[in-house]
Amino acid sequence: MRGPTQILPTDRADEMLINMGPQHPATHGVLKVVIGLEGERVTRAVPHIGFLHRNHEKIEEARTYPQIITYTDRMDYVSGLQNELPFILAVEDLLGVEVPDRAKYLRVIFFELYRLASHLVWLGTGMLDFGAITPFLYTFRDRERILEIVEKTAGARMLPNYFTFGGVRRDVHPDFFKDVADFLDFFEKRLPDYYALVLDSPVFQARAVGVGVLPKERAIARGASGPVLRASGVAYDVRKAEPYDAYPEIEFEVPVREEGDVYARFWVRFKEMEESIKIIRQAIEKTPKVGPYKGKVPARMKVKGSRYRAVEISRGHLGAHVVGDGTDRPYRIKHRSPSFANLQLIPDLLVGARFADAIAILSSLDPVFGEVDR
Amino acid sequence: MSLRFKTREEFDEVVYAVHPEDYRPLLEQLKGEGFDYPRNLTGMDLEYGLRVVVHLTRLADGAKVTVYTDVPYDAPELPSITDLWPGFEWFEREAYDLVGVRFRGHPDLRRILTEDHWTIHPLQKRYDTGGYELPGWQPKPWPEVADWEEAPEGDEGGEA
Amino acid sequence: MSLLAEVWEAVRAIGQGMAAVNRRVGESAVTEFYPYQKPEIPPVSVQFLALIQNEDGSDRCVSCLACERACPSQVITIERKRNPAGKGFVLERFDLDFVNCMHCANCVEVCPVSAIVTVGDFEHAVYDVNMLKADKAFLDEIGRRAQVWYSPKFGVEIRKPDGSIEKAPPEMQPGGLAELLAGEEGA
Amino acid sequence: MGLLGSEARPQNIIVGTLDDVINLARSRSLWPLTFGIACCAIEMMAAWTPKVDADRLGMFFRNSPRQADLMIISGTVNKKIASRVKRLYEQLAEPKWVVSMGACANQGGPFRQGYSVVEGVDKIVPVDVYVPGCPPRPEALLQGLLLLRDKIADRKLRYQQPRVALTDYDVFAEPGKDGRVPVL
Repeated sequence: MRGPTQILPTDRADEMLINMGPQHPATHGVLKVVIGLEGERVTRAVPHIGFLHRNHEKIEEARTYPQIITYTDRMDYVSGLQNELPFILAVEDLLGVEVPDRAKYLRVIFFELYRLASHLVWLGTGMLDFGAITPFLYTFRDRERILEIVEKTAGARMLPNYFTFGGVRRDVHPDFFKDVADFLDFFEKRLPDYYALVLDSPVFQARAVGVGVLPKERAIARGASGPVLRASGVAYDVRKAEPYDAYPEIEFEVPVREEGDVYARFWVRFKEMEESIKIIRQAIEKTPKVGPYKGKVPARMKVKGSRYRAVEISRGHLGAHVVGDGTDRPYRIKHRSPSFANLQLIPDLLVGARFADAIAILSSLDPVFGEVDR
Repeated sequence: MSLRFKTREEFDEVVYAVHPEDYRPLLEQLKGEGFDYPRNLTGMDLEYGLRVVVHLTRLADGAKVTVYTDVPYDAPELPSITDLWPGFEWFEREAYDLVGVRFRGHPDLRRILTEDHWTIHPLQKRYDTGGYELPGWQPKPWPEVADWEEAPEGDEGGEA
Repeated sequence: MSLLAEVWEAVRAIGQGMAAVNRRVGESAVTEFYPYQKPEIPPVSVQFLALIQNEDGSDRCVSCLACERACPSQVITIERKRNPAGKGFVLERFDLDFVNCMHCANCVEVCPVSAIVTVGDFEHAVYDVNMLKADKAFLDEIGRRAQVWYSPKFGVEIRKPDGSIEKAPPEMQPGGLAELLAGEEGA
Repeated sequence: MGLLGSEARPQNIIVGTLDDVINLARSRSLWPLTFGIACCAIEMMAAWTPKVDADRLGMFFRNSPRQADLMIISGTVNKKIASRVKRLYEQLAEPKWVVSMGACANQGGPFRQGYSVVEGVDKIVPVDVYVPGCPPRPEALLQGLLLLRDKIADRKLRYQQPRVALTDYDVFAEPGKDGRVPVL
């Protein structure tokens, strides 16, 4: 079964094949791309994934519903907590569970804190690919503060298993709201530095503007989502399109840019960080300081029916398709991961680009392999 | 010829249960109705056959549809829809790899997550979690399908 | 673009970056000198699990098997037998395969008597992986060493210097905010 | 030991001391390979950032296995990447050490019952230090690295292990063909 994108031994004298990955510092994990080069130009690019395939979907069929939440955490491990939500929302829909208001706002705060943390990791490691080390040191230092706040309440730094059916698992630490507000003030002062170091830097712009252009129609057809889609001029954000939790009551904008190049994707993520700050501020203001944090959930969960729910995580449209057969274990769970769809764009974006730009394009897609391979 | 399918409302989306022969014509029709964004494609094993579930949305107004169809074990073939939504290319490869549905006309139907030389489709129910065949596993009989042309009514969707 | 303009652009770019970096020169250092300076671990943080005993040295655990059933990674093994005198069960074996534990604290969440708790004891790297297979004596020892721990039923608890166990003040409790706010209003 | 080793000269104190010095030097300049696999990789990177800063222990990431002498297996090793892990280990410069970080690398962790996961990286390469956690916090990784330093510096525990751990089944084969009897 030989298809057009399958790699063949090269029969052309002027073409060279390069294996990038799975061990490569610029692939952000265990991606392998076979790149054909003609001088500096990429003639073909074939991505190979599956080096982190951990049989999430099979093993989750053998686990009860509360147990599965811990597994979903491990998909997009950079924005750990966010992955729990689509699965929880789907099961809540099937069971008809009501979520108290306070829990909805707490979920939004944590969700956006992890978006900040994830974008900081992306910014640091992405700039490493561009050859800049300073942003990496700065962003991880700021991320550390987010994780400290999260750990105080949720009990773990990266994969806290904090959301649960009907709300969140435990009440927040008394200092939580003050800590988050302090962090936002601190982070707002940091953002201009990142703008100066990255987005406004002529050195960065010289490498990013006009590189890896993704047309709007192609982005939609390929099922791209998140900042990659929005940088191509499509204002599709699951938080607006199918709102969940407390997002309907919160005002925020969806940053969109028309160019569709690497610079636009960086720009969108920068603006998303600013929007996240706004969202968290509003959520803190609106959260009831005291009240229930968890709704009533049946003690033995017997889920019947099928439901697909999606949320907008840092990388885009993350969905969970839960099929229950009336027992306490799901019949089938399918996780629709944003990076999986985004990585299909590799041949579209890389072919015709220069080899040095391939690294920049890959870092602007920002894949996380726990979620690509599952 | 009219298409053989049943529809029902489920939460905020319309669910189509479609005859496998009309799977592609129905999706072509939906594409014509403006469902442009590929949300998800799930392959699953029902212990009597394989099912493919397609989730689509229309970016303009946020309308959502779900389409599913069942194929038997001995002929797990469906026409590919990658030319309608190129975003399903890897999703179909994944469904082939993990569940074993073969998509006719797919440009590049190779294994994607497991290694190329593997022969099992590990998400089928005949295998245990570790990928070993369960002793004594037998497929269930194909369920009686009511007449396709009948008026839309809610059948049990998504369960075995 | 003329050469002069290009040179000016490069100088400006470098200057901009240097300025951004220089703004942080006066900031205090954040580095903790790990082996000499331990990180502050919040009480709810899941670093290790421990079995807590009552002040009189008896087990809190009633061997109800709730944690064994709740564990997603299936690392807890409990063996029990009927109590010959009276009702209930007697714990015979409590093994926790800490190698494969995924630190989700589901076991802590479901424990009806707060016997298994989370502690902030994270230094457990070993040369031999089998040393991480903890048995009851090991988990008890961790529990005896713990000064502060958390379980959802009793909240954060503190071991006082005289060995008595006491609930921590609301400033340390998750959900202590309600109590604190009520106290303010009352005052 | 080529400089001092001789048939005529008895094993004397000088050789031992030189050994100590060499071991000390080796233990203080461990250069790990940049090879992140899964969740633990993010915490591994965090260990080299300002808050924890493993740089002050003389450890610097190298991108090429030829320049590195330490491999931190930070994440789940599945059957597809197992052969690459083994190859990378073989490419490391001697003397070389392996730190297994997190539950998945130690023994498969929560995914160990799955069809595609290798139950512990020690089925493929010899492991010197196991760091438990899911994922371990950066300080926990640092404690593991300090433990490895002690192991290197201690002459009696000097690195002597088989290159490839022996298993009773084929780690790289697909389920059903690896010669293992399933436990049902």
